Amino acid sequence: MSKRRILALFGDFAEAHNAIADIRRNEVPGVTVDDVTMKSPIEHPEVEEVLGDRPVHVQKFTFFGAIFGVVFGFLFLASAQATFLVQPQGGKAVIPLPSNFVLVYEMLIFFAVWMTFISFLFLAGLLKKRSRLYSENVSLDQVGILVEVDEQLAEPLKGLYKRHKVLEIREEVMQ
Amino acid sequence: MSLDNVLNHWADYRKGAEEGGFHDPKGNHPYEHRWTMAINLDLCNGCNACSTACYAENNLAVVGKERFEKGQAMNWMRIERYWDHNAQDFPQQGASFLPMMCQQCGSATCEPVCPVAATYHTPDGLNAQVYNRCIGSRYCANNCPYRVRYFNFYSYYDEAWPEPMQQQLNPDISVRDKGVMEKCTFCVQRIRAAKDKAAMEDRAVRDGEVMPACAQACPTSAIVFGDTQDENSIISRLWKQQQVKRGVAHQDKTDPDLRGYRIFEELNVDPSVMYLERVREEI
Amino acid sequence: MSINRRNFLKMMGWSGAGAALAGCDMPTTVTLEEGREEVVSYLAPEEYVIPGVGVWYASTCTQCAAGCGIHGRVREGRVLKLEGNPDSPINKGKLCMMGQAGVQGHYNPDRITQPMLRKGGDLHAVGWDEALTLLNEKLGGVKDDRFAWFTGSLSGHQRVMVDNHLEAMGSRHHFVHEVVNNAVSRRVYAEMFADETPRLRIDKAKMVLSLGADFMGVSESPLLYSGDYTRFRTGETRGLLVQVEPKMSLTGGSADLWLPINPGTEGVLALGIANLLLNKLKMSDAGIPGEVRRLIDSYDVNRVARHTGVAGDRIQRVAALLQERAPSLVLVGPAVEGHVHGHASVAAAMMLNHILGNVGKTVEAGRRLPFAQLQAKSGNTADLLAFADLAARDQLDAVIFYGSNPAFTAPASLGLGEALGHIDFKVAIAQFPDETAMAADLVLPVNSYLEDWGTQVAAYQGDMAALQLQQPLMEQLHPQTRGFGDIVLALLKQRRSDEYGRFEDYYGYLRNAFANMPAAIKGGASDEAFWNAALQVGVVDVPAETASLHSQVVNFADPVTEGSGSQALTLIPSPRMGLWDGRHANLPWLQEAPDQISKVVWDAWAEMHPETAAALGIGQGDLIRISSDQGSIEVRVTLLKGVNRGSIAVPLGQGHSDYGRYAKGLGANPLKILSPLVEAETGEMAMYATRVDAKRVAGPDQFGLVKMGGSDTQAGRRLVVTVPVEQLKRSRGA
Amino acid sequence: MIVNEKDINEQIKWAKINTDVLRSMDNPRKSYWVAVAVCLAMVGCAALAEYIQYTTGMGAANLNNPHMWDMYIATFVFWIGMSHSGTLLSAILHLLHADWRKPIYRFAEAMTTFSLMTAGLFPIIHLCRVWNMYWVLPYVSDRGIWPNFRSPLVWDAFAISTYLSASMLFLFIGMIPDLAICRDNTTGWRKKLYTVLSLGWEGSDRQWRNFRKVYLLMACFLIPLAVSVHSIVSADFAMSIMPGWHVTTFPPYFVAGALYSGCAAIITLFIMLRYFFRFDEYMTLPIMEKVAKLTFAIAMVWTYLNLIEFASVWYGHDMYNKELLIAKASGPYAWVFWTMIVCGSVVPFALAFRSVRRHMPTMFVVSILLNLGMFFERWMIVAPTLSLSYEPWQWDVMWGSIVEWGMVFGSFGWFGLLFLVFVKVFPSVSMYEVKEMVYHRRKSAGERDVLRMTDRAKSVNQTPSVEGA
Repeated sequence: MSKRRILALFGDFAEAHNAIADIRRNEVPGVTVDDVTMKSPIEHPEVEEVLGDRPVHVQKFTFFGAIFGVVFGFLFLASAQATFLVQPQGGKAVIPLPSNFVLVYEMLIFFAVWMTFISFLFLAGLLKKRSRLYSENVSLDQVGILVEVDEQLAEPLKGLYKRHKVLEIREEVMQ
Repeated sequence: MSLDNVLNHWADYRKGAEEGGFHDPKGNHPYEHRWTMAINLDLCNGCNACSTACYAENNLAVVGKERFEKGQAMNWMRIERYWDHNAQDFPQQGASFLPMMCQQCGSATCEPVCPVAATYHTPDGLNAQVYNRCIGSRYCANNCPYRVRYFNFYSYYDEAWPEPMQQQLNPDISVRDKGVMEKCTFCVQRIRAAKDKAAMEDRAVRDGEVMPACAQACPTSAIVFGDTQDENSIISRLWKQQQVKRGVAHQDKTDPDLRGYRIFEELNVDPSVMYLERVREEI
Repeated sequence: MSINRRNFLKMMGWSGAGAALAGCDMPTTVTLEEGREEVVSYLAPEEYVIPGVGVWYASTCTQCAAGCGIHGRVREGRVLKLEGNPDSPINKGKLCMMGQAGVQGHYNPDRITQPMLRKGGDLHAVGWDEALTLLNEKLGGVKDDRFAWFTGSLSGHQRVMVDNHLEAMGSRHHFVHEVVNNAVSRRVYAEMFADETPRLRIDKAKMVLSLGADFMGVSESPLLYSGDYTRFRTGETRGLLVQVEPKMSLTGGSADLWLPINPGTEGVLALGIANLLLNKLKMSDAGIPGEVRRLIDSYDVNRVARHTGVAGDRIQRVAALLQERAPSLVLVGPAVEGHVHGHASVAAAMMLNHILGNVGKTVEAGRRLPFAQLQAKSGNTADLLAFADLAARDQLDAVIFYGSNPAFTAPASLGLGEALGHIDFKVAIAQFPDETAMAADLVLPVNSYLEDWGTQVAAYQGDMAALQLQQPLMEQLHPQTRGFGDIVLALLKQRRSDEYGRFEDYYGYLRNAFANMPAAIKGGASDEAFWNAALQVGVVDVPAETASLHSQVVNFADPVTEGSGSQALTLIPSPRMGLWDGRHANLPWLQEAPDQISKVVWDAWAEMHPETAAALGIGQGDLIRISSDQGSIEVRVTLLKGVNRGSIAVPLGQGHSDYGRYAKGLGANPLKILSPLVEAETGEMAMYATRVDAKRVAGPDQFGLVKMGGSDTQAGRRLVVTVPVEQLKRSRGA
Repeated sequence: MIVNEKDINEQIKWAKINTDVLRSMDNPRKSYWVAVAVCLAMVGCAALAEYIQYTTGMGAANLNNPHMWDMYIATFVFWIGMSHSGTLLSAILHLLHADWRKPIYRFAEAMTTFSLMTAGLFPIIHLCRVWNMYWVLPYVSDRGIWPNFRSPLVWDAFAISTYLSASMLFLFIGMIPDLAICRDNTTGWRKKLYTVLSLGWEGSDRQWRNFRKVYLLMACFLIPLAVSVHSIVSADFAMSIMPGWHVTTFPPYFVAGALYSGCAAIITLFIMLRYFFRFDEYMTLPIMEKVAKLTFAIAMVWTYLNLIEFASVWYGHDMYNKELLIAKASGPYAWVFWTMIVCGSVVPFALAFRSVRRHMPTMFVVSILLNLGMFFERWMIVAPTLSLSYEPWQWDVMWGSIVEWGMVFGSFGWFGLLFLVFVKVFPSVSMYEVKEMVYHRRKSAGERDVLRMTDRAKSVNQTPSVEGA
């Protein structure tokens, strides 16, 4: 049986908040809050809370990047200096720690920052085509709630939205 | 080999001159030679022979009046002339002449700052300057307390040696192009020649076998040059006799009357040139 | 692993493909063609220095008349570097800046490479045949005394050739001209010591009183004296040098006591010291003629102090020291000779040596070659005057100039330029287009001394009498130039083919001359061996003959000066080690080497005492006009305390109107404005007697006066530390 | 007047925010093209100068033996310094939750990036063998040759490249939501461009959550980075043994100076944008006041560090340093030195006056003066030490040639050019953050009505439009 994806746009952030809260309270049986994706023009943590605890993992990659920067940085510098036979010490391989600290510090930040960025691209689900249900208003001043439900659940859901002064509802049928 | 080096040397910090500079505890890296110089300021009469000999030996460019005025002259060996002694109203004791060239410091300030290691410490204890490696950041010259590094602010090879003057150029060393730092090398090409000769004859380099152009020309023999690794060389005897030690920031002599001293040694750069104080008789 | 060549290559090998590649761009030394290299080195400069095998040839330096022995490093057929010849008794392996710069004269871009003939006003290149035929026919038409040679100092077989040519021409006129000379002193030496060139043993003296004698700079043998000076300073008791002169010379810079003195009063000072020695310090006046004794007595300290401007107590101290530090030595320099009464002043000074009993101790008999004809003919200025006079009176038809540049050195007062006009045929045997050559009718390009054969005999021999060989260090640089000997030989062949026809060239002539040397000199060696030895060593030790010195004081005039003219200052045209009398102004190394005392470079300048300058409203770097009764020059001023207050010093050497790219149009030539004063006894030019005025013309300008050095004081740094001699004595003990 | 006015009109409609900012980006006026032309001309000067220098050598810049460095390094330090303000505003204030930064941090960050791109040119220009520049980078070479990792110049290379990439990323990430807005409101090539750049942002909660964390992390890294960068730049001098360079307080001194000149530059650009783009509603006087106060505080820190440096030199009684200090104040460079003191330490007191802070023309002049002072400060750091060092024989005073100054002059054109391009291609005010600002402010003000951000009142029982099927 076919599924339906429904995008409801709210002008009033509180109503949107309540609507999600209702879904959370399972007022429409079968639709759980985990199916809900909220789209909004700004970041407002306190509104998102209602979606429940959705973890973020970027920092792990950042941490990895930083560690990599330190380890790789030091090994790279050390081996470079050790093989650099004509160091300003005249043929003696020397690994001057003080300057390595400085350089390793920079490399730490360098790799950490890049890892953060790259991981962000994937974890935030960027670099993808937008769903056809996307509405410009979301980038302007409206909050959108996107849910994917079975055919028969669509109506009750819309009813719920209407109770919360929904501005506009878009939906698409999925095979 | 890289790994080998890392494992063997990763703990070798930069050795200060006080530890023998280039030397390390394992004794892996003793200096092969330690070329040093002594200049007796009581004999120097500032006649410029050394400086001109240096021009002849080392392919130094003549820059001309305007560039000389701008301070772009290339005199590796320059004779400084100072007037002040006991504030006489006329220079009662003559002039104070100071032949100043690269002091080949044991812990040279120019070396660590070069971004590409174009200047480094050779196993002979010299500050080598690698013209080809130099990219012209000029940091070394900024960090030289003696201001004895000279930069090729222009290309001179066509202006300074008009046909047929370029035939005089010394083929043992290059003519530096613009953008390269250069300085006194203690006539490294002569050192090289002597070492090769010695190697061919399978013997050590003899004292006095190497003689830089300035020392060879000096009409009053004010400049003595030699290898202090060689215990019996004139130069090492001279340093010992003057009780001047390497690798210290100030000398404590049992005999304070000895005239040997090193310029700016309090900066702990450990120069390889010892000057003997100028003597004057008060009458 | 330490980094020597082996390890280095090992490392290369280890770095795999790199090494293979490295093979093709292994760093190489510079090639002359491009003059630089492009490859990236292995950061080990020594590693790619592949010294070529240089060959060293002995020869003799002719940059000044001292005749130092040189070794030329020759590689790939080119002479690269000159060093002193350790076997030379004069410079003993050392070489001064002028000697070093010899190669630049040889490779100079402005050399004359073609015979040139004056056709319709200006010079045009001609072939040698044309030149020589013309020369011969011109000389053919000249009657005996109307022909003359005009040369610089000349010695050895070149001199013999010239003399023979004069003889062949039946002329007596050989003018030998040098601006830097000691003709007056030679006269006095001859009179008082019976030896024109006594060996003055600075090294044996415990104290040297130098009256303007720049013996380490501009003197008859700078390097010989420099060697002496080293021993003088480093001997058992460090010698004491007192320098008295109107302008600090190179030697003055090393004095223990430097005293400025009013120009021309050195003789007075000498008399004053004599007075003290005889009357106060009770030294014997044996051998001093009565008049002289009276003259001495008339100069008490106060009078002397008034004349000389040297403080009385100073004079007394110096006198006392002279007595105490025996043996001492009193020297004189051109500044003493170059006055109307120069002879008297020099005599007075030499008298001190007599009184102090230095003769025989520090004044030794000079060594001389047994062959009079090889002796050096030392130049002077009297010959210049005589020549100018003859020329002006139209007494000369043909003159050959060589090794001297009268057109540059002659004062304007001589009117030489106009006088030369009277000479129908002027031949210049020249290496460079100097002023004289440019004024000549025929210019013959001569080899540089590094590509020519010859023998040199130093006028002032060292510890042995040496005949020094001058040999070509390389092939001729320019095909069209010829050796001086060859040119004269060609002339002689015309006149005395019977005698000289057999010599193919000057080389042949020299070989023959050496072959004919007495066995005593050859030491039993075969001609071949003897010649080769000479070539190898460059010096032939000839058993010397020495005059037997006697020490007698001759009568001399009262050397007191009366300031002549209204002018305020005395002009000191000071020659300098470097450009000398101007003959080296075309050598860039010497132009770029700053003056040893004033540190001014690339220009002529005037040195004034700050107070004198201030009084005239003149400041550092100002452009001033210096005018004598003979004209004026404009130079920039540098203030210097090493100048007597009443004097203004202008170095010689600059102010060339020709002489190639490096010399032309730089500075001014003080010789031009000299007053026509003549030394009374010898007829030499009184070069140091001209009175001048100085007037400010313009203020400083950036490229006006180029002076080296950002600070004249050490600003509290411990750069040059001066210690009292007592400390030296103490440390000697240790 | 003690009225606590609002940083921004909280009742502003979000649609208006979008339109205002988007308006600033399209169809440039004539004045814009004039500005671009001027900047191009300046860059042209620099290009010409570089050509001359490249062909003749560093002598063209009048550099000489004691003065191996001069304006190039001074200007380099100047631009590096200017780059610190962006980081300061966005990162530090972000962590401090100072939301008044939101309307103005975007162009500040852009300034950071562009002044870095300008600064980066100078080490290259000042190399005489530019073509071998890459030898400073640690690349693997068959000859076993590496850069000298002990040289502060190599540290510079590391630090600047890190800082440049980090600040660019920071700028870009912060811009993504706005790029999405642009995407939704433009057509043609802009639409294509923004579609690519916005990386398919659709404001879903997942994106926002990651975004928030990433932005925080970046901020945390950028602050120490910025500090380290300028400390390392100061190491170029502090690591040497030259009097006047070998100074322990240099790292903080440089950082303070950097923030100082950065803030001054922000004020300048603030005023220009406010004027040209009529951003009065976003770049408001209260915000300007806050920036001005910040600047004043930093100016005082800088002055203090200056003074303790002088003091330590004076009482430390090291001959070389002392004579250098005296020479700075009395020697040929005196006029530069005193201009620096006046502009850097005296002029900022003007910022203490409310009337000054609120009078844009005056503020403009003041900000220019401050930057002049900071430029001279860099000059005074580099030149006198070289003129007057240990070796008296080599003492010399040198004034740069037209070539050198042409290059310095051109660098401003280059910076201006980059900035001009930026303001027309990217939103120079952060739209979404201004929205957040007003949203949160009104919320915290406790209005019930707060949460209605749209003015479109639509009937509820209207039949919804249905797509798909």
